[in-house]
Amino acid sequence: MDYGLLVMGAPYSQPAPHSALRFAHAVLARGHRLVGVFFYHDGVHNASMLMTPPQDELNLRDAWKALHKEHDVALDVCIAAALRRGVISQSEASRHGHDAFNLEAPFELTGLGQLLTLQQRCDRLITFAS
Amino acid sequence: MDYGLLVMGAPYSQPAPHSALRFAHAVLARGHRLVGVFFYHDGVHNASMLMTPPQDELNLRDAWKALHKEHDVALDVCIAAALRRGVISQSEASRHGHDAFNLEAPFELTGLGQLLTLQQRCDRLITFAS
Amino acid sequence: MRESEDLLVIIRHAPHDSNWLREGLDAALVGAAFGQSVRLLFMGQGALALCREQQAGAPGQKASLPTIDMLEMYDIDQLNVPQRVLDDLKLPLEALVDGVTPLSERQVKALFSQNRPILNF
Amino acid sequence: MRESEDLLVIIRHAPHDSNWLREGLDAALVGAAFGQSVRLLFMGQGALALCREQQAGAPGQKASLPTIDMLEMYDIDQLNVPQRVLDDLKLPLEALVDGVTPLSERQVKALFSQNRPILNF
Amino acid sequence: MILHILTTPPTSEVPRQVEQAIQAGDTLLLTEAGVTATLDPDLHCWTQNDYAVFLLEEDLVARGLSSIAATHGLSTVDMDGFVALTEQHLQSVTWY
Amino acid sequence: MILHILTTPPTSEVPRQVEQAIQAGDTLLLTEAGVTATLDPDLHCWTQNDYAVFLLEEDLVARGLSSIAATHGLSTVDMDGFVALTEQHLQSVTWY
Repeated sequence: MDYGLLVMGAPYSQPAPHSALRFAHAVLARGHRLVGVFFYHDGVHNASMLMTPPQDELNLRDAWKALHKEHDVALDVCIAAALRRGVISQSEASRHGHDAFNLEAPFELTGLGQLLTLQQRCDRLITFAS
Repeated sequence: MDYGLLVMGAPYSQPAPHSALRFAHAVLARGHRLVGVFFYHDGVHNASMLMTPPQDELNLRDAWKALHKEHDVALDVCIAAALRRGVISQSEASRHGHDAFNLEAPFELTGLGQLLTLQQRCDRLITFAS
Repeated sequence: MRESEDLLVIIRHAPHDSNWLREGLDAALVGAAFGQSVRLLFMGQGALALCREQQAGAPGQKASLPTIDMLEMYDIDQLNVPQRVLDDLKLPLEALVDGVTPLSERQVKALFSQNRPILNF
Repeated sequence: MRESEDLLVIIRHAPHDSNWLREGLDAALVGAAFGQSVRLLFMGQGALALCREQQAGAPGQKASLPTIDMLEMYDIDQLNVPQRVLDDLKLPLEALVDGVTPLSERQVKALFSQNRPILNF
Repeated sequence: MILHILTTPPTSEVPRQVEQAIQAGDTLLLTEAGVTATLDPDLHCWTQNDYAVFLLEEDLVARGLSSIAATHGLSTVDMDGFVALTEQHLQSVTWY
Repeated sequence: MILHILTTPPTSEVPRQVEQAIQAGDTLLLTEAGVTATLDPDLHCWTQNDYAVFLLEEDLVARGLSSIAATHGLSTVDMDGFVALTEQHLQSVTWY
């Protein structure tokens, strides 16, 4: 089956992304396709390049990135939710006069419509929140 | 009296920093001194330079910065809480191999000991959380 | 892809307490803009989003009532709230905006259909 | 500056559900490292931090039990939990780590003194 | 005397924690989502006589609940009054 | 049939919302903080017969509650079983 995930919790502060990552691997292990992960609400923090957990802890962003690399999973981040929370790509940063940015490929800033598209095109959309 | 504030919520996602900012102005209006604000837990996001709310909304970081400028309020951010959440100064960023950073003066990354010092030296420590 | 009924968006968070309410309403509006028929169900604290006298909040917190008022322009005219939620919160229907339909327990359960896409905020 | 009793750190969040537990324990440890006498009170879901069989969580979630075990090294030997919390949660004392002292309602209230610095997590 | 600041609604588990901590002579200030206690005059905090209870007016207005608070005759303070309460109490605890 | 995924403890207001939505034939999966329902075998979800209830084993183990779940004879699924449940249900709703 085709699966999509909606992730709405921040790494380390909320269990949602950790559960979602575990679920993602189980979905793939059962032979399904994981089409994409949509990050909304506080979930946008999963995309931050500046996330710097202690060395003995998993870097969640790197874990999502590996999932993209190995299984071609799209990593879409809601642009409106991300910008107000300080998660921003290079092009948006320069558009808004910031010198720095903290989101880059394979994460992509997209509109909320992408979530509805993911829900429509997947057989299953599973939400991980808070 | 000397006041200190402990802020443990993220802007836009949680009401705590908005309430804290309102309270801070009321403290000053009543003739008290606001010694410092300590940002802990998700409150560290208040310090992000990359926060980009819609133009018709207040930028919380700029509001804290103005409070520092006008009333000499120290803005201390717990370093351990900040780093795992992707809020990082230039010197810490280069130490951890990041090309970018999103925290700069007047916000300062400090240890948690600073919170206990603030609690000890102020007549009142008021917490705004979640 | 599967045959689907209208999109059910559930709102369970009150104004000003978080960004859940606003981001939930945004999802409903985008669904409508994408041509989906959207039905809104307000549960728990979410029913407070319908209070007609609510205002803007602390500095930096925008009012959400204008968004509620805007829903009709997007053809989202199904604002449902379980009667039990109004009873639990002791929230009088007169305190809410116009056009809210209270639902019986049976009607609430009927909204949860496996063929209906659901987003829960 | 005011004369103060020992620092009361209240823990109200369970392991793995957030970073509140860890960041609350960190505050207790730093207080102790600063020479303050620290007393820990576990309320609500926070009592689950004391479960002796807990493990590490999902990828990226560290176990917090090692920190609980470390408290004694910092002379934090007052691990208090209201008896009422254990009753509410139906959490048997045998399921908890050693050294936990259940408190009566009166004992809990007595901890809240205006001269005691308090941090509530 | 301690000032207890409660920021969560009556349906959350947090008010139960406050009940365990609050003592005669303390003060309870309801802020943020805590002001929704306004809707139910039968709640323990309104029927007891051990401690004073106030609602933060700004948060009440933001949530559209001030006329209901007035109908029920509940006491409010504005942000200036919140600061005054912190002046009067050596210690405060925020419950969230 | 819908798979309801509940992530909050019995003391939160969210299980009450689930009760309003869940129907005979649905399935309830308790994950994250939701697994603390293990402690109280008198909860409605354990005493009703309208829908099946499972606990996510990984979250139970993480919180040190698996021996209590075993004592109470409660059903668990592992992460693979969680995926299997989503295969069997066209629709899922996460309550948080």
